[in-house]
Amino acid sequence: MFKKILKPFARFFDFQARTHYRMERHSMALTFGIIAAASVGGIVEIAPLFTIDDTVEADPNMRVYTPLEQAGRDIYIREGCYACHSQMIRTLRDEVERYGPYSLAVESQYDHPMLWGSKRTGPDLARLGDKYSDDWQVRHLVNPRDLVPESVMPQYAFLLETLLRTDDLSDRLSALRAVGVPYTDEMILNAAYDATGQANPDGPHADGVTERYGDATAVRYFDGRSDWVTEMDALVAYLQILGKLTDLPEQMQPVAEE
Amino acid sequence: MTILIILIPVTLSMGAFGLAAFFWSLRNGQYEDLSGDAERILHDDDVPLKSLNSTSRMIVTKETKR
Amino acid sequence: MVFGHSAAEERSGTAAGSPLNLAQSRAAVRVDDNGRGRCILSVPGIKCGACVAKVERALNARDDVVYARANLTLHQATIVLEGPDTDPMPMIQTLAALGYAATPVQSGADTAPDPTGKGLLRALAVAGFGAMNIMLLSVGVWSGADGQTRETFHLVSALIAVPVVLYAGQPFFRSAVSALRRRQLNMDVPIALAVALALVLSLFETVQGGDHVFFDAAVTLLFFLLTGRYFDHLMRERARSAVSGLAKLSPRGAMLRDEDGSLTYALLESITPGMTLSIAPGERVPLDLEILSGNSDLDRSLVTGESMAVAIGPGDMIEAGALNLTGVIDGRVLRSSDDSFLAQMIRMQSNAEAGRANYVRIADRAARLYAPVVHLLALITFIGWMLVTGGDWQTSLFIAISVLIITCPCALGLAVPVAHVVAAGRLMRMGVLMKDGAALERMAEIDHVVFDKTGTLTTGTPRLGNIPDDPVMRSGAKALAVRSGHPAARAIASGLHDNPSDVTCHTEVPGFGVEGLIEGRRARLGRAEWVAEIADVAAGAGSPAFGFEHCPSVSFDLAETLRDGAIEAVTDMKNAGFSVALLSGDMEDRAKAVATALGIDDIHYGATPADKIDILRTGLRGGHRPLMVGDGLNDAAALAAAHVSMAPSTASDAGRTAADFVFLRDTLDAVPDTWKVARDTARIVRQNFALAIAYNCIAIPLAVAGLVTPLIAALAMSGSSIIVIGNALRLNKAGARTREKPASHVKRKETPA
Amino acid sequence: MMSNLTGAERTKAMIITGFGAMVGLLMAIVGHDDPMGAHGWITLLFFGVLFFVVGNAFYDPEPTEDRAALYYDDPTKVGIILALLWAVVGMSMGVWVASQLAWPDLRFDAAWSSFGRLRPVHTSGVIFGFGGNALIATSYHIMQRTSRARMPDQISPWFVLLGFNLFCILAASGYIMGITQSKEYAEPEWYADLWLVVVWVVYFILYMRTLARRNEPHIYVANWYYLSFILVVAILHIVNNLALPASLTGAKSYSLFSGVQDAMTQWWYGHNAVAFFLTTGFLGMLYYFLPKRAERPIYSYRLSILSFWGIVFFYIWVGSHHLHYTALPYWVQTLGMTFSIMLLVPSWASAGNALMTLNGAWHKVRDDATLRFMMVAAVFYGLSTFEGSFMAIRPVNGLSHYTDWTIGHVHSGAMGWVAMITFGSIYALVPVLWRRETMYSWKAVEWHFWLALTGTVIYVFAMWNSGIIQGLMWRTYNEAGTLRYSFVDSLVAMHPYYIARAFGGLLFLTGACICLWNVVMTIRRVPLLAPALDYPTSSEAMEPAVPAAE
Repeated sequence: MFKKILKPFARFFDFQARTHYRMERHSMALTFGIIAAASVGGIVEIAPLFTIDDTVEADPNMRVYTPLEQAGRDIYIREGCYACHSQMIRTLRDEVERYGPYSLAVESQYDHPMLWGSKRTGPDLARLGDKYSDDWQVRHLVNPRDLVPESVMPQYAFLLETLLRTDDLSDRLSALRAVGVPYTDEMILNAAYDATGQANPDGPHADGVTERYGDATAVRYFDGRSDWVTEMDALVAYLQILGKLTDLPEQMQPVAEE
Repeated sequence: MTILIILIPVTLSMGAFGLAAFFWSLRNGQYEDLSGDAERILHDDDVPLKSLNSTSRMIVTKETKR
Repeated sequence: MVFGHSAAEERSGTAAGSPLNLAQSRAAVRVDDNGRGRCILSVPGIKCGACVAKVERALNARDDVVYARANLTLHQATIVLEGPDTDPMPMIQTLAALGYAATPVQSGADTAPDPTGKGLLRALAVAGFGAMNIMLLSVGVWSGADGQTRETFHLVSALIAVPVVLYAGQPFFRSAVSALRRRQLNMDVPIALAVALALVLSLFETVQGGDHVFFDAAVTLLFFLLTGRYFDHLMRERARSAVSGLAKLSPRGAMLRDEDGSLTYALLESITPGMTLSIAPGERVPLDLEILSGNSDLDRSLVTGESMAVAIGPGDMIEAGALNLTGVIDGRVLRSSDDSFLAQMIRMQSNAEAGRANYVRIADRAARLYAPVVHLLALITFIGWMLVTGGDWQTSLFIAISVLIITCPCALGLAVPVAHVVAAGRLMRMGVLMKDGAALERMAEIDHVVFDKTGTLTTGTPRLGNIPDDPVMRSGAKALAVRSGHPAARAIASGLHDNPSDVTCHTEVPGFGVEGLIEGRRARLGRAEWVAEIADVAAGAGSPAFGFEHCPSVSFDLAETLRDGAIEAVTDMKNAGFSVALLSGDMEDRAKAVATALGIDDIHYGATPADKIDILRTGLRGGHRPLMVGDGLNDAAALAAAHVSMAPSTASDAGRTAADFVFLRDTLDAVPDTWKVARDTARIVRQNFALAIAYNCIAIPLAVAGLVTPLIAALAMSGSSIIVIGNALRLNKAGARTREKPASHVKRKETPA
Repeated sequence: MMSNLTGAERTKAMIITGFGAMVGLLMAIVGHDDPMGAHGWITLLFFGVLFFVVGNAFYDPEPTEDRAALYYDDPTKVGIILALLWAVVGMSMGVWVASQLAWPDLRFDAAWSSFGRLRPVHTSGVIFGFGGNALIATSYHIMQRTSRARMPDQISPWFVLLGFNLFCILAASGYIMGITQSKEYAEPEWYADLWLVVVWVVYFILYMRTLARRNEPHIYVANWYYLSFILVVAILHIVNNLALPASLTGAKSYSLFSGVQDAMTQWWYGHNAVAFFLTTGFLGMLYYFLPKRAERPIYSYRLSILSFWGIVFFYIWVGSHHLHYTALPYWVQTLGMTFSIMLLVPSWASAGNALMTLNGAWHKVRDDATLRFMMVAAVFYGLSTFEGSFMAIRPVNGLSHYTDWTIGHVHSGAMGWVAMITFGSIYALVPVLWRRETMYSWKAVEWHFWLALTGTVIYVFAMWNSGIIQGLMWRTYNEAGTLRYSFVDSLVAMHPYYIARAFGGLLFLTGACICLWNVVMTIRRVPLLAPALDYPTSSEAMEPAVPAAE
């Protein structure tokens, strides 16, 4: 009975055995067949399916960094702050209670690269924005131990004396746009002005900042000095915007795990 | 996770490359005399073997392959 | 002459200068594509890395060697020679000078590495790759990837799984199809069915965007089962190569004497009846011959089991397989190699083996019961769910397939081979090689042990039974004895501990003995009749005798030596409740003497090979399952006919090939040890079946109830596989309890000079 | 060293170094108002010096004897010295930054000396400078020996070795100047990354060419490990460093990936770098030098091959265990966790295999500090892979992540495994390489061993303690149900451990300095080994584990 049922298949198996034998002799061909099946399949078939990114929450109100903030972020990167400070509040109860609502993927959507960090020698900074005054931030950066005697953070007094370089900000913004941050032509064109304007509320370029980046954008003498736009301005501006690019986390009030 | 578009194929092709390397090594007779191969490094003179043209070496390899 | 060497080494030792081996070695050189010669030498002495280095260094240092490489696993050296005509003989001499006996290996079937193993390994690698990557994606899906990510992952899994299953599943599909064609069920049928259905259903689900796919389960299942199959194969292959390695030293050609008296080498296949062969001392007789000229002594122990050498002369008929000991003989070929005594024995053996081929391995026996039950269950589940859900064939099929997958016989496919591999490893460490897993299963079932006598219970080399009182006679006899290679002379030489007298002008008369001048007096050691020509030999005195000219002679009594551990082995087996029998082709008194020494009551003596088979068959028909332990060519058929068989490594080629187990150590306690391992293994296998049944009792109701998701199926499957493997590995630990003796074949017995 | 190069090769070397110097000058000019300009000058200086060195010896006598009769060991020798120099630099930086955490004023108030800038100098200096040079040097040695063939040419080994060191110099000097991508263990900027790609491709080709020339049909397992290291590191490096420079005249670039995608890529890179830089390469070292030194073959050669394929297949997606409880999708975290646990199997197979190789040679381990380095390395490999799998479990990671426990884990791997096996290999290699009878001082090796072991143990225990205390303090609640400790409280509690850590590191650094001194003295003072046999043999096989004279 079996024989009858299998008869049509027997021929198939014979054929298969024969071709396979040939394949066997060219097993490199077989290997490449598998590679092709696996990787071509991977590339061709997956790509169109990922048009919707289901992991990053959508937030149309998410704003980009202003040139001054981006410059501050670059200084944060330059000084290697990521080595001691994380910017990622985990979904654990104690972290939420200590630092605020846990971090959402959308919040670092425009972070090239992300600065989630891997070590907390100092506290997490994901929700640092507006937690302390500009003045506190500046004094803390100049000498952390003036404000927190136990601190082991390095002093960054030289930032207050170093002028912020603004001439390359247009390049930086356009590079960022190329990798996916939605800066407009106008923003890129006026990057240098906006940087000085944001740190100089009484200067000629202050209005442009709120025009392009929204009325809520903080325009202040971040470093307390009105004469120069220093790297301290940029860094403090960045620190004060941390966690403030979107209010989605506060709206969602995520509940942490135990 | 858009990044998977890149990482999955990269990872898969790395794995497939490994598989290909394994197949090659199998065909090449790499696993014919494992105990001898483990011992061999212990007894080498610290000079290269007299230079052979690759054909004669291939003969020995091929022979184990068949 | 060095005493005490194994026959193999002795042959290659004498090989160095013999013309026969020169031609033989020439014939072993093959021309490669580059016009160079390539030659493979079997060098049993390569046993460590230092040997490898020494051999390679010595060979590579020669100008006529292009490249040499030693293989430690196969105990071979491959040499690429300068030209096709380069004589490999100097290489053999080079190696001999280093202390390595080497013989050429005819390149051919026995050197081909095993393609099945490579195929399995490839399938295993593909399945491993697929399982790894699909598992990766599946873990993603199980731990919450949903929506399009999940669909994509399913798609990628499908793209990997389909080629992987088609490629790696073939061993099972083929086996299942061929079983079905024979209208049988083996364990590959449910496996093939489960894998194929799981793949098809998963593809269907993927296309439909469904929640559950079984790609991971299908591929992982293949991976596990292939592991089992590969192990099984590896074990068999290892034993095969070890046995064939042992067999590699037997002659494949012989020296033809042409009409003009010159000698040429010819392969056995090309020799026809009527041709004349010349056999040098130390050579094995390759074909059945009628002796034309020359006298010699012949060791026929491999043929008849008779340990004493016999004298032969012109007109005698001799059988292939006998060992020529003392003189050069020329003989006319009686039968071609296909019809020789050797060939007849081998045919008899393969006929005897046919009975054993019907043995069904335990896993397949289980599968015969298991497969219909599982298939029926799946069918019932399908029908049941069709009724319950009112015709939702998709859900019903899904559940039916989960039943198939979760009941897939991992325990059969993986646990049994793993147990056997572990057991084989343990046996290997004890110096016992095993042919395949089936042998181990059969070994566990024995109820009866049959021993051959010569070469099995006894060592086959005689021992001196009496020592003459007269020191002059002792010294004289020893002096002549050391000058002969005859087994009796060796026994006398090693049995006498006096300093040999000085001998001048000694000659060995093939078939008779040794003669020489001791302190100016003529003396003879040899056959009593021959010694009587010069000395006064008492009437009826046995051989061999020794005597000075015109003086009274002494005769020596040669007794057989029991193999080490023979008494313990027999006692152990008796204590284990087995009846023990002795089955010998030898004379009654000798058989009885040995049986009495060992306490064996059941004695069959004077048995021809056919008698031996008959005795065993009668036992088998009576429902007995005898273990046969034997070594000679005359035992080969009996070894094949018995339920399971063992042979010492010193056995004839045919004996080693016919036996299920070959023990490399000299002591006979390998027999009870092997049986104990087999018994332990059988116990572990039974436990694994019990575990598998217990697991199925829990899993099947869940599967039938439709509660099994792919995650649970994969976990349960892997879990059960790991548990049974773990259980099988206990066998290794259990091994610590029994004595594990290293194979003593490495160090040969001391060589009294 | 130049005496091994022919005239044609010297010309080739001058062309390459000359071209490099030109590129350096170009970078210096276009980047004159950017830190990149400084890197241009460094490149110019680097190639200029080499150009001068080659040019100076241009007319020296050319090699006369048959070079092919010997292995090409000059680059290996230089590589070993460079590795040790980087060890001293990298570990000094480590001790310094560790001290800064205990005594923050030790930074001396300069911009370049802050913890954030020096830490990558330490990590890159040790991982790439010390580890990378050691890997390149030993790979040259091993690939030639196991292939029984000389390297195919004289230029590319130098190109790889010196090119890699230029990359290290650019990296370290860049961090001090503030040139960094802020991607952990991948901090160097785009031009340095591009340069490394070039170097690495040449390295891969060199390795393949040597293997293709091999006079030994079998490819020893160490080569597989090294090859996977070279190949996978190339892929990881390229994918993770995909970035767009803000301008071609400046150092700054922006990663192609952002946020959660970047985090995934970064740790896909990060953990695979652990696998293929800090594991497989060093396993290659272990699988050659351990059996060599113990004079016993690997316990199970089959297992070493099997665990190779296991590691290759298992390590792939382990990286996401660095991102537990973060914004990374939950299932990706679980994936990372699952595979991290499964990874334990091939890892322990390797560690067990190494230790079983020593089983039966324990007397040698007792007498020979070199072998002891290797044994301790295998033990720490086993320990830290177990710890790694354990820490990848989500709840455990909840406690350990962001704390010093991670640092302790990394250092038990880096000091206990990577550095120990490297030092062991160096001590085994140096006498062979320079054909000396023994090391200059066996007592110094002994001292180094105990300093290194003590240092590691102090360091690791300090970090385990501080990490667990930190993690527990952060999540301790008082009766009122509010957090009990402020962040600063936990920082204060760390102080004694930070001092202990710096001390442990100092011991380890001292050991490394002793090693450098011992190697230099071996080269300068120990007499050449007279070849006693008619063929040169590996000297170490003849050498007693501890010379009787000591």
